[in-house]
Amino acid sequence: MAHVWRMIAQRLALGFLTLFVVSLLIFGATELLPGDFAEAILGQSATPETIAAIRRDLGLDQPFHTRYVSWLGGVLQGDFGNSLANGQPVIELITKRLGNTLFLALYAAAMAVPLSLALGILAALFRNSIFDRMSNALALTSISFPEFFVAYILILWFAQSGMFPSIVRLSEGISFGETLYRCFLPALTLTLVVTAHMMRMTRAAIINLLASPYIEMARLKGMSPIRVILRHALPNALAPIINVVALNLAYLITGVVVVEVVFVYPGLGQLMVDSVSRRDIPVVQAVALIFASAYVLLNLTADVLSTLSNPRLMHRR
Amino acid sequence: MADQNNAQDRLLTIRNLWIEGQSEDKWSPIIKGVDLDLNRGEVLGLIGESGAGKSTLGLAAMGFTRDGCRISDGTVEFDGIDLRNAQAGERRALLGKRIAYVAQSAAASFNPAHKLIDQYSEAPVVHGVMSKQQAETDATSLYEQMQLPDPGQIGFRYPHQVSGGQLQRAMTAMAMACRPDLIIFDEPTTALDVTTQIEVLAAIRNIVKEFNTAAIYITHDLAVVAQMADRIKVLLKGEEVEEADTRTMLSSPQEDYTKSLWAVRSYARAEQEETDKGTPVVSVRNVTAGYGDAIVLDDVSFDFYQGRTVAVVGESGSGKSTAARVITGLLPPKKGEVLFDGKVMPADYRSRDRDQLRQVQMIYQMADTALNPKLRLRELIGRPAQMYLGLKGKALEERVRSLLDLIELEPDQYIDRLPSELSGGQKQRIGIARALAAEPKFIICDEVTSALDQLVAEGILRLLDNLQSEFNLGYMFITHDLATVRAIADDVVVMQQGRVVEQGRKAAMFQPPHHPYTELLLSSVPEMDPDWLSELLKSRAAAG
Amino acid sequence: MSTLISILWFAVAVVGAMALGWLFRALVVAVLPQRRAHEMRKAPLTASFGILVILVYVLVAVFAPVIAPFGESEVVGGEFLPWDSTYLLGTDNLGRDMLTRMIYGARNTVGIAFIITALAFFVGTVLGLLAAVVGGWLDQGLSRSVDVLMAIPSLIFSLLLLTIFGTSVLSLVLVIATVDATRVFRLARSVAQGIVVMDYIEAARLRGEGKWRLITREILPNAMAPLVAEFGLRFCFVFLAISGLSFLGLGIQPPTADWGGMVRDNATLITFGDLTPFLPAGAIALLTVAVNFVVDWQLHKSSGLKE
Amino acid sequence: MTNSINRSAGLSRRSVLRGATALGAAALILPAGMRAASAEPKKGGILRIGMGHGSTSDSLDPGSWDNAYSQVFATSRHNYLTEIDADGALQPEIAESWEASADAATWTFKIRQGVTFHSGKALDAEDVIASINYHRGEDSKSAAKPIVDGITDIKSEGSHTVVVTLDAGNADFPFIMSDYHIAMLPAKDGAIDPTTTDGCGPYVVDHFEAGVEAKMTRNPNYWKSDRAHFDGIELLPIVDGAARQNALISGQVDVIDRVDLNTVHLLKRAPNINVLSVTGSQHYVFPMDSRAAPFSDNNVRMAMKHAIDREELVEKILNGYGSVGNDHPISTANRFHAGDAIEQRTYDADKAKWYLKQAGMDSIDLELSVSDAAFGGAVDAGVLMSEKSAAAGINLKVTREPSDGYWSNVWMKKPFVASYWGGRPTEDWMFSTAYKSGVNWNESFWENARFDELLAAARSELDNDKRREMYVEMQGLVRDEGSTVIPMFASYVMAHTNAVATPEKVAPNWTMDGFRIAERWWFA
Repeated sequence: MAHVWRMIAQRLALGFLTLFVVSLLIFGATELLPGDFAEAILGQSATPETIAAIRRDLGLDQPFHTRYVSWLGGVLQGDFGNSLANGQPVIELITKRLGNTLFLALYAAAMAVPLSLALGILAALFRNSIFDRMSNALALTSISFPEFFVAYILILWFAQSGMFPSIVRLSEGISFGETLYRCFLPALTLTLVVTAHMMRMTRAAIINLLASPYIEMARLKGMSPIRVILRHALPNALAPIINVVALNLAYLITGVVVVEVVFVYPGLGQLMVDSVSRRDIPVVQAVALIFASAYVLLNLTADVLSTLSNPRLMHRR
Repeated sequence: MADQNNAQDRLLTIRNLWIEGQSEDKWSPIIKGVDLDLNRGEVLGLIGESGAGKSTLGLAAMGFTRDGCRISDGTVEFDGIDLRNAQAGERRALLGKRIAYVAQSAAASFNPAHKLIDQYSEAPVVHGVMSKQQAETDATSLYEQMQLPDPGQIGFRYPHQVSGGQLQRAMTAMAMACRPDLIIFDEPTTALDVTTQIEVLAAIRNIVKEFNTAAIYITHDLAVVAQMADRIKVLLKGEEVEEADTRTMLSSPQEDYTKSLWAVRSYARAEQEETDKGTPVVSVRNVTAGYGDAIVLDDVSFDFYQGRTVAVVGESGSGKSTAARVITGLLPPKKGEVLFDGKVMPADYRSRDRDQLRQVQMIYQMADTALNPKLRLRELIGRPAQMYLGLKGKALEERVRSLLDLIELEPDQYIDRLPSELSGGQKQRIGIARALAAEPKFIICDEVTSALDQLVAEGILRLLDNLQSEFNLGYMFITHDLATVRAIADDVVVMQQGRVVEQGRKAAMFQPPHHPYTELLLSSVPEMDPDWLSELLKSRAAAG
Repeated sequence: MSTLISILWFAVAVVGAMALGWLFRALVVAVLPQRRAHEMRKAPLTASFGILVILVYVLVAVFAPVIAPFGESEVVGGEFLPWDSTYLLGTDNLGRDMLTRMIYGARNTVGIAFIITALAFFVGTVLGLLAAVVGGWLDQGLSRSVDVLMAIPSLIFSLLLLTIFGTSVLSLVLVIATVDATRVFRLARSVAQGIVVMDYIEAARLRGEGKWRLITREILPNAMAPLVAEFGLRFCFVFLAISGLSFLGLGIQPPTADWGGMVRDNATLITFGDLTPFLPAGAIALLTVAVNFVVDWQLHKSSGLKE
Repeated sequence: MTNSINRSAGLSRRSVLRGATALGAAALILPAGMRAASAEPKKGGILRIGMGHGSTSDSLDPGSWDNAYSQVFATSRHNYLTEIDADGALQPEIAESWEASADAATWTFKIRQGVTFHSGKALDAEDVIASINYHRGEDSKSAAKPIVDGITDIKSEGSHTVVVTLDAGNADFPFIMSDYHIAMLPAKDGAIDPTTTDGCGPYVVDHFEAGVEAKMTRNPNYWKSDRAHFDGIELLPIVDGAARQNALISGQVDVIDRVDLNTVHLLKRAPNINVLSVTGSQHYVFPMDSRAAPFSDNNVRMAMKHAIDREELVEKILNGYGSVGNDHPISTANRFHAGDAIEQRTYDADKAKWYLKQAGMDSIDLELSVSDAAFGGAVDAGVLMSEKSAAAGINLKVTREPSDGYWSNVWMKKPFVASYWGGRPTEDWMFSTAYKSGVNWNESFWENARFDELLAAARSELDNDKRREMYVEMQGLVRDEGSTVIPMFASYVMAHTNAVATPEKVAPNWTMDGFRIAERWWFA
């Protein structure tokens, strides 16, 4: 296990480096965007005096590096600053939305991961059959439809009849079951969007192994096809599957802006896009860091799980 | 030996079996009308070159064909059950329970994801023979019988934590788990070192005897089959050549093909006169090398001369290949140096000039991985000539053609082929041609024949021999096979655990007294005598 | 009942597609010289259908001005006209002929997507292979940079870059290609790492071959299979990226017909059960499926798995 | 999404800027099939409003209300000194009455007695002064700063009288005081707290989360007894057009604004849904930079004006929800609209060609920079214009600019762009905002001595006939010599379920009944 801990430590250190560079990049990019918060908030109604007043008030008149360093200084002390737009602490703004985003991501993952694993395994089991080709074609079709389009189709089918709500309103104090019900359509949309990728990888990873001598051995031991796949192929195909699942989970957390817009879901993506257009840099930075951390952590988790799933790496000679 | 005609003891009957394989989109026969009978408790040796259909036949005895193959005619009857027409479920109920299989490479055939004991108990539990608990207890006793170290614990290791020889024994134990009536052994010792091979052979022989299990033992090594089988069947290109009981077959083979197989072992080239050897073309001087902190080569020195072959012998892990990597510059040594024509060569190949790179060439063990599968022979062979000798256009084409002539491949037919369109022996010849194309003085041959059938290997050895005389080449010949050493070497270096334990002229090496390790190596080479293994085990037991 | 009818139509479509594939294969086998025809005869129906579809798309794209009944952005009638004999697929919200837009869309969307994917693969593959071959600091540097780029959600990243650099086709191509190249880099690098340990690479190194030749002649041909497979999916993701950016108002410039943008422009119609947006979306989906059918076939061929 | 957000933000920024005091004296057009809503208002029910605006960065600060969501939300919880009614007439609200000095430079407002804030605090002159002062001064960060800049002094006379002194006479000052920024907030120590939700308006805020929802209940102490009929309001930002429509169709909201014009004909077919459209002074324009070639030549401008099919734009971009423009910014709702006195300009490729020839050209390549940030459908409008102008030898290349940053980087920077105006209730106001030489928002940089002369004269002219003459001449000048293409006037299009009842007249000055839906509408 020691080497696993060492790997985790190493990767975390690298992760922090990545986060630092990401923050610098995002800060620089928002700097390059035309206009700043003062101009964005005032539009053309801005008189030079009001712009100057806002800039002075928020310290936007400081040079780039000064603002970055002071922002970084704050972050290192756990202070992400206040939103330029409404003055609230960034942490407060983000906490609830992060929860919502994670909830939706987990909800979608809870449907998508078992579904895509099952479909991938079945497709591998009945490879080249009608089932395999059809599920493959359907999966490809579903990923080639843009997310908002998938969402609209689901709304047409499930929301207009009143079966499920077309916009998500998460009020205080509603039950968990009610929350699941209200979030069903966005979660289903995301499920459709990510399932195909995971399913194809699962299928490919398993089929990739089927020519191995140990699979032939298992068959020669009289094991049934399903047992051959589940017990003999799957454990060895875990690493690539875990990786693609992690990648898709990262996507579910960071890439769902469009779904959030269509279902009016109060998540981080919407906050990020709004803040970019307002040049609300502290919020942009914080959300970007959350996204980047999610990516780094999920990658790390995937690597750790791959390692744990591989006896060669876990049990050295 | 069992009576062949005693129908009550008959376990397996194969009649007029035809198996077809799919290549491109055509079906072509692999097994052509073979009959096979096997009685309870009997061991049948199946022998032939690769491509003869040994494995296909062995698997067919289980009613199993690999993907892309199909049984097109004939019957396979196991203990009264028609395996060819049996339902999949019915056949599965037999596999692993009454018919078991031991594969060539245990390392590849054990599932890397599960512990040995779990894989052992899988068949008994799934087939309902015994509970998991019972299976684990049973495994311990079988492991013990297979003389595995620490039989109580070894099952709880993963395959990669166990050595190749031990794995092969564990696999045999796994095959025995349900006490099957029939085991198919598919070249179970081919991938092992000679010294390890002995132990595995002995273990297999014991256990088969103990449980009176019938077996089909597939191999290309005559000496091995001589130790294991009651009867031997010789296959050639999917057809039976002849079949007889072991002693008869060994002493008086009837068919020309069988005789030629038997004759391979007799090849040995003429002993070269020890002339004035002059400056060594390559010298290894006091080299210590290794990876990271591990020392793989420990203060090693030896010389190579033009026109002579030095065989470097030892088991895997003895440092043979590491020495080759030091010479080529892939692994700069920690201490010591490599001289070429008396001058020190840069330790790292990246610092060597083009001529230094050209003079030392290498031929690899696995031609499959040594030839870029996407390049045609024209480029594979032509590239060194183009690079080093600056040949272009017509001249280059001429050169490639003459090289193909040299390695006895028809240029018109082969020049535009891909490696995948060649047989194993032909691939190895391409490796040789590629080395020759650089017009080197010195070639490293790293186990160049160990992946080949004996007849093919012999052809390669003869070719290398001829080329050496023609171009006055110096060879470093790395091998673990003493028969090959006997065939081709002028001088021998014996290595063990990174040190040279003995070196000298071949004639001297094969004469006692030996270094004990050399003795062990020499005595472990199987001989064609059916009693050899028993004698050897007896004498070793007596000695120690 | 309507479900039954949908299933029936789906079955008819599948059977029709397979029949087309079969016809096409028979035709190609008859027309091509022996050696090529041999390859084709072995192609599964799905693959031959895929090739047919791709071929049709390419032809449509190349001959768009000849085939299209009207000009690309020509306003020919009222908005949202139904399908009739003049406007085979009706008209769009500005009264432009839908069929014409679809045909030109093939040219623009497929063309741009192809350029983007090709560029991403060129850059990603070269850098990925270089990282694997050279190793050391170069590898570390490139890999860490890619990590950083991948840690920023691609949609947000594209949004930032496109806002900074403007939405010309050139910057669209460059930005999406950059984002995509990071994914290709990772794949190419990991594939190449499996190849650089092969003996023939060692042999080439010992021969003194330069890096460029190592990459182009020795490694690349052997890394093609997984890269081609990825190409199939990436190609599809580029369509999605373009249409996602259209959602943000940053896609391909009007009045250029582009399927992603057409889906976006007409998407709201779907909520009224109007099937118009299915035309461009279906065109994208069909091409994706076709490309991946062919890719699957190629992969299967190179995997050597015989089933 | 960004574009929609920006579209809204863009619209609102512009409103902040130029439409800030756009008080519509515009006509209400009831679409065909609309029943006359006449039933007596009933109390009760919770109105759920789906707005096509609203973002997570919305704030409570009155200086930053820049989109319709913030504006409707503000109007639902606050009152103003004055109110514009559905007919465009000025009505008292917190100011009971007002009077001006002779030079119209000093205004005295009588503050209504007995008005209390939600917190219970009674409203007096101090609150009014603090609320106005918040937008004034050197350090003001308010978007409304330009419109209160003319105030030189503001003071109370007693607890319920406020006296405002201006730097120059302005007869429209009470109009300005109805601007949505200048809400009456409670003062503490002479200053308002810009983060409070406390107001004296019809609804009390229970819960507000920016970009998610606002929930309000009726202010039990509201001083207007005949207003605020709902028990509560739920205000939801639903920026995606399709999502908004679906929410309405599936009954998750009762009213939506910004109906997608592409599909409005389909929405109309839905049972229980009424589409409501009001046309006012909102118009879409394409200013050309008159300072530089080729637009410095009026022939080129005239060629462009003739090369546009206005009917088609109204038909296809507005889906009929609007009316054609005649290249001047005065709407039919204005008092001195030229009417038949000036011929309606129509698409005429030959005439355009003729003008081009006058300019010495057979054809011309122009670039039009557009974005849906200018107005929804601007990109499509550009495409349509480009299609039609080709016949006149004008090759119009339409460039879609990023929505983000459109107003800072494209508008008044590129030579030919798309833009929009909320309109002004008076001709003088409109002209002097955007067409007078050298003013800040003269987006085409057009200068015309005669026009400036007329503008000054008309302001002081008392004879209505003469004024009409002058304003008609000015409309003609802008139409024939001006540098702005004004092809269409756009309606505000909303939709609601049958359960919702509206007053007979819905105000056209802003969307959602002049932002006052919460206090003016009721459940049938």
